Amino acid sequence: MLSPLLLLPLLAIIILNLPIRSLTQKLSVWVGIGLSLWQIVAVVLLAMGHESADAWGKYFTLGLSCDNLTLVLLMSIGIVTLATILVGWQTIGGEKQRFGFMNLVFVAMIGMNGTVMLADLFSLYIFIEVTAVASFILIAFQRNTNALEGAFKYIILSATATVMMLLSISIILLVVGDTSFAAAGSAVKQSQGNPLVIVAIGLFICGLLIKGGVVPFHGWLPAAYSAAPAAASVLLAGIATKTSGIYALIRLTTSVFANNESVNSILLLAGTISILVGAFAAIGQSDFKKMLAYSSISQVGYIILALGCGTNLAIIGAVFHLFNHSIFKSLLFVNSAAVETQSGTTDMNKLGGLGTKMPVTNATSLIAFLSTAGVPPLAGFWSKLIIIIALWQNNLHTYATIAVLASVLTLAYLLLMQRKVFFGKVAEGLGNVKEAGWGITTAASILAAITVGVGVTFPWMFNSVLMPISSFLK
Amino acid sequence: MTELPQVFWLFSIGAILLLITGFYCLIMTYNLVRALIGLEILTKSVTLFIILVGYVTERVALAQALAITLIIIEVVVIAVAVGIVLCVYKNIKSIDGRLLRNIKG
Amino acid sequence: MTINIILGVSLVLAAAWTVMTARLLRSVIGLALTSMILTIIMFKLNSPLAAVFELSVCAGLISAIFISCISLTQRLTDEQAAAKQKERFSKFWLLPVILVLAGVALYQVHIPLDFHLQAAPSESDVRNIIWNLRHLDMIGQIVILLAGAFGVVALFKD
Amino acid sequence: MTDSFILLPIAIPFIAGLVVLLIGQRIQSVKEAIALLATAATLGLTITLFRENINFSIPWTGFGIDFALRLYHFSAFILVAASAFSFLFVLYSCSFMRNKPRLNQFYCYLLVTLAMTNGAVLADNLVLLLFFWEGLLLTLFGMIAIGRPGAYKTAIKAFVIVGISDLCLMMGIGLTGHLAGTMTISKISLPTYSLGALAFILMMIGAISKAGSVPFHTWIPDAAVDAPLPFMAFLPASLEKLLGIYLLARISLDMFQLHGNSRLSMLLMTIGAITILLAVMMALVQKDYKRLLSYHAVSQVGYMILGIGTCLPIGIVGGLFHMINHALYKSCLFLTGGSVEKQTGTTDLAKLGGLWLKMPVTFICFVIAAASISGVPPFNGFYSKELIYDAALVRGNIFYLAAILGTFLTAASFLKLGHAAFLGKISEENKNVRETKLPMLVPMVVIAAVCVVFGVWNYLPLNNLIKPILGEERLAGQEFGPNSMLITITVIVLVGALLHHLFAVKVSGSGYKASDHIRHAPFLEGIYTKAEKRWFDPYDIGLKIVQGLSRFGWWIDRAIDWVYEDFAVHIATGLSSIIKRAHTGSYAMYVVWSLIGVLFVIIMLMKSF
Repeated sequence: MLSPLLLLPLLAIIILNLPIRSLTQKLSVWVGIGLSLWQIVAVVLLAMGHESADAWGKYFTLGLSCDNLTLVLLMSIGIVTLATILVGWQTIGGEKQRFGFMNLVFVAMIGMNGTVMLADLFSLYIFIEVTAVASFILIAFQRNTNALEGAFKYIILSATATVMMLLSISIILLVVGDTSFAAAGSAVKQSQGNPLVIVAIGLFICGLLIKGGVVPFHGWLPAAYSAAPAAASVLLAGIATKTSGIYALIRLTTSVFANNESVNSILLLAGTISILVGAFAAIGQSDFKKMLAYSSISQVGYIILALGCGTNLAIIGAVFHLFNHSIFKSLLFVNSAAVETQSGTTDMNKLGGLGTKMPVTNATSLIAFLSTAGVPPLAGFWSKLIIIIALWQNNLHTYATIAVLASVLTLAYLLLMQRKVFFGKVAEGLGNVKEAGWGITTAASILAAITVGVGVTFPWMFNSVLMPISSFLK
Repeated sequence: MTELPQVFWLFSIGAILLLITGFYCLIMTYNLVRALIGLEILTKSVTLFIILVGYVTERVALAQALAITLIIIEVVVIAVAVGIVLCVYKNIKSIDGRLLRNIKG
Repeated sequence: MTINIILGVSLVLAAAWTVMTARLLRSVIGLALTSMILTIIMFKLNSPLAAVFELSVCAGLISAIFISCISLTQRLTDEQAAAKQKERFSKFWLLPVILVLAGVALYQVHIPLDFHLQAAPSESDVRNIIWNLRHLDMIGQIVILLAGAFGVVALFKD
Repeated sequence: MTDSFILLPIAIPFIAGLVVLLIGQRIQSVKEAIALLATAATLGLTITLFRENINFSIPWTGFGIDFALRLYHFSAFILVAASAFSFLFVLYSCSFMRNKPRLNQFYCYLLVTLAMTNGAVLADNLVLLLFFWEGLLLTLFGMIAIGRPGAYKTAIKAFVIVGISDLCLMMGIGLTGHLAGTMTISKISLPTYSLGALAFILMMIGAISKAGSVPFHTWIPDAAVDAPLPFMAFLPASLEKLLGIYLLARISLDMFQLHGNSRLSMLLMTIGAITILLAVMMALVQKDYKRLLSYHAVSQVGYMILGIGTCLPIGIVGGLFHMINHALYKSCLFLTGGSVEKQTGTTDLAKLGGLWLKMPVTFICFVIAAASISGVPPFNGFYSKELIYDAALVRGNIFYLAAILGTFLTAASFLKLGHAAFLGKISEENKNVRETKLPMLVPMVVIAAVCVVFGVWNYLPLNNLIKPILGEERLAGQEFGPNSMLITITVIVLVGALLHHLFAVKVSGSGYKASDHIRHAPFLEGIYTKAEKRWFDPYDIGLKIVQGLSRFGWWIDRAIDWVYEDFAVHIATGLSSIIKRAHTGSYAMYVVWSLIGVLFVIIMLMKSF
């Protein structure tokens, strides 16, 4: 069941690009929807333990591995990809363009699926880079100057991160002669205090922090998220950078660095700074998407903070928040896509009163905003609660307090957004705005339903879904 | 084999100096193409380091495999980056990095 | 050992020249030169296959990409180049200083290399490693090449 | 019978309540039918469940907070009682509430209240208990608020008073859970010193305020005027007593190791004695049928608290027996009040009188219930009070004195009420009054009949319902036969009350004014006047203090407002603009940040390794 997650999208790309374009161009969207739905189903089957479903997985083992963390990530990749495809269908004009877009989404999908299933540092680098290259092109897809600027910044910073990660990998190769996670883990364990290994750890963490957009490594993020085409920013903010940066960090801190205390203290610090800088920067934004980008930095800070706490509960909270964030942040970006396509601008000072014109967008945005700010009983509340409880239990009272206070800031800037965009009087020139097309509203409704559903069923989820996640922590 | 550490340290210094050069180029220049050249220099440094590690640890084959993969990936990245630079030039008739500061704050 | 030192120094010199020269074209040539020196070093370090790749792809393909890019974008006259050279020197004189200082400083540091290797001696054939042991990486390469192709299509089509 | 059946007493009324809420205003009979069916089904179910012992638990939120329910004889007994009362009140309401506005809300609240009560009684987890308890607060608020226009004020008063005591309960639960290390009620057994005593007091406040003890009672007389009458019979008179005393009994018997001769026991008995006397004094001088009854609803709680507070088996048995007796006769009394109100359109005693010929069934029911509440043998109220007297006498004469004085005053006030409402001359407006309709009579008669049965054959409820709650080892084979000395004293006191009434009627000229000499007694007059102006109502005292503080608070509020509106905003925008200015948009700058970050990280790692 694992290798098809890589090979099927690859097969889809190859078949779609056979010289029968006139036919495949029309099919590409449906193939995309089919692939993402299949991925969701496959994850559910895997989670329920249908090993027998792995009929042709055994012919291509590819050294892939799968645990509960992987499943969570695969699930969110499937969901967000589905939303991206639906939004892309609506927002990207021209069949040819859409075809190119779908191809790139498939590439990104392979990259992300690979990233979460492999167990080797060098392969990790390769698949992160696959995701990144697809993201560069997706950002620059419509070739307007701002998007190119965002893409170029992303390339430079991402290449810097790559260099750091590769240096780190080669140092680990020098120490143990292999690049698998297990080998790297033993290197870290056996050579405590070796300056080379310390440098390797530091470089790898920093590389991943750049990829994940954590302060102070986040410079590329606001530009890339805000300038990307609507559909691309859903994918990028929702899952792409989270998989390549944050997931990898979770994986490495748990299986390679094995909750090293010095690493944890750095993560705590970086997380807190991210939360605060992201939240304060978001307050001052007038651009809808840029505000969401900074909010993303702030929310990623919570994940990093929980990771730095290091207890099992904290890591469950981190994974849960990662999942929730991928859902509600892509939902917010879907809403921004709706606003952008219907009103032609994302400048919040020019928007206003869209709530009555776009009821679905308004309602789903409200759900996403409340979930992001951590209002019960939505999903975001529970993950933040778990993180804060974990911090408190681990006697990190200052960090817990900051985390709580920062959610007030989150509430503030998102409320500001909601008020400026959706409430109040209809702004000038927006009298004829209508609800966005069904692709966008479908995506928004699905994501909102997931956020509410996860939140409401949390008491059940906690024991039956969330606690088992910790099984990957041995 | 007493000179193994010496060779390692010599070329390590070379790789580190390449890193410095690459980052210097990346930070100090405004020209977008030059920034990409800086990235190339950084990549070369890493390639050298991996090959060197393979040589020192007698895992030449593995190191070569990694280096080849790395080279292929970098060429793709550079190709995409050059494509973006060309698009920028098409839009604003310049490849000055200082003009690419519209998204700030 | 002497030849190694010469190679190392010339590698750094070529890289520094690449960065410091005013004309982009010369810069690209400098990059190709750096690549060639790196190729020789790789040969010396028993890595012929990677060296061939480095030579063909980095010295060849990437230079070609850069040169086509430069020819599509920038045309400098000689005077402009001379003016630029001056301007650059005022900004880049620091680089050789830093390089020399760093080189000297690093030469003094001694890092012990007495790790004992845990992993068993690995496969010695590069092709075997690429095709049989690291086929996940192969898939990654294939996909990234596809991505590059899509990127070129997306960015260059009109 | 599977264990999950235990969910039905909660689920059936709750779902029925929601369904009723959705039904439009005009379709009355459907709503009534649903409410009747739901309560009847619940009653049937609880009766079939009566002999069962069920422990039901599903994981709920983690952290030791499970959705745990426990059915055993005590909770089963309360369940049956609550369901039976609900059924009768719905039956009564079918006639009484007809054509009143907001019926769907009324039935919804009524059914949800039943569901929440059942949930709270069954809950075997403190947090779950709290969950249902707070649910009751909401329905209480809703019930009062749908009364006559202007009832909002009373509703808010009730909400504040009950809310504050619920807060105490919440803190108590938190403290108890912390001390016991578990939230499962059946596993808790805490000693009552230092923090344990505090936890007990906090939980006790929650319990007795639900039961309506002094000083948490002041909303009840107000609500009696404002809220729909079945609500009064339903909540303050029966269900809340059941629930409050149930919780009090649980905490004193199971959850805390409460001993006689302890200060906590003394505290409980004192609260009980004060509640009896204060409320009955107020009841005596009321001139309104419903208000008079509502003060008695407070007063009788005192007996229950006194009984349980004695910590003697006989006292506890008496308290619990009084709980069920009280629920019976007090709801019966309220129902008679409702009948009178429905037929004559008023509950002002000045306008009533001579109704006994016009409404004979109501009058008989009233007489039985009044005799019962006054403790006239052989009605049920007498037997439960007699047990409490017995226990109080053991613990101190002063408590016995308070109890017997309370009985005297109760009897006096009911003689006055009966005289004023049913005897004497009939007024002009009430000439054509007729007996109430059957659906309203049935509940009254049934309850009155149960009063008689529980009185004459008092060993039936005692042996089958009350004694198993304490368990054999606690009772230690004690038998509670009637104490002839106490009976004699009681009878003397009652005869004294009758004589006093006759004397007072002779002096003042009418039953309506029978208590005027007490009202205008030299010392009491001032107190009564002040009490009528609500000088002693903690809620109103609180309100005055709050008003006094409000001016001061206004300045503080301005300051806080400044902190929120200006200071915080300035800080936030200032930081925000600094951060924004730092993002210059230059990729080189961002690379520099990253490199500095790397250096910092590596240095930190080097240092701490």
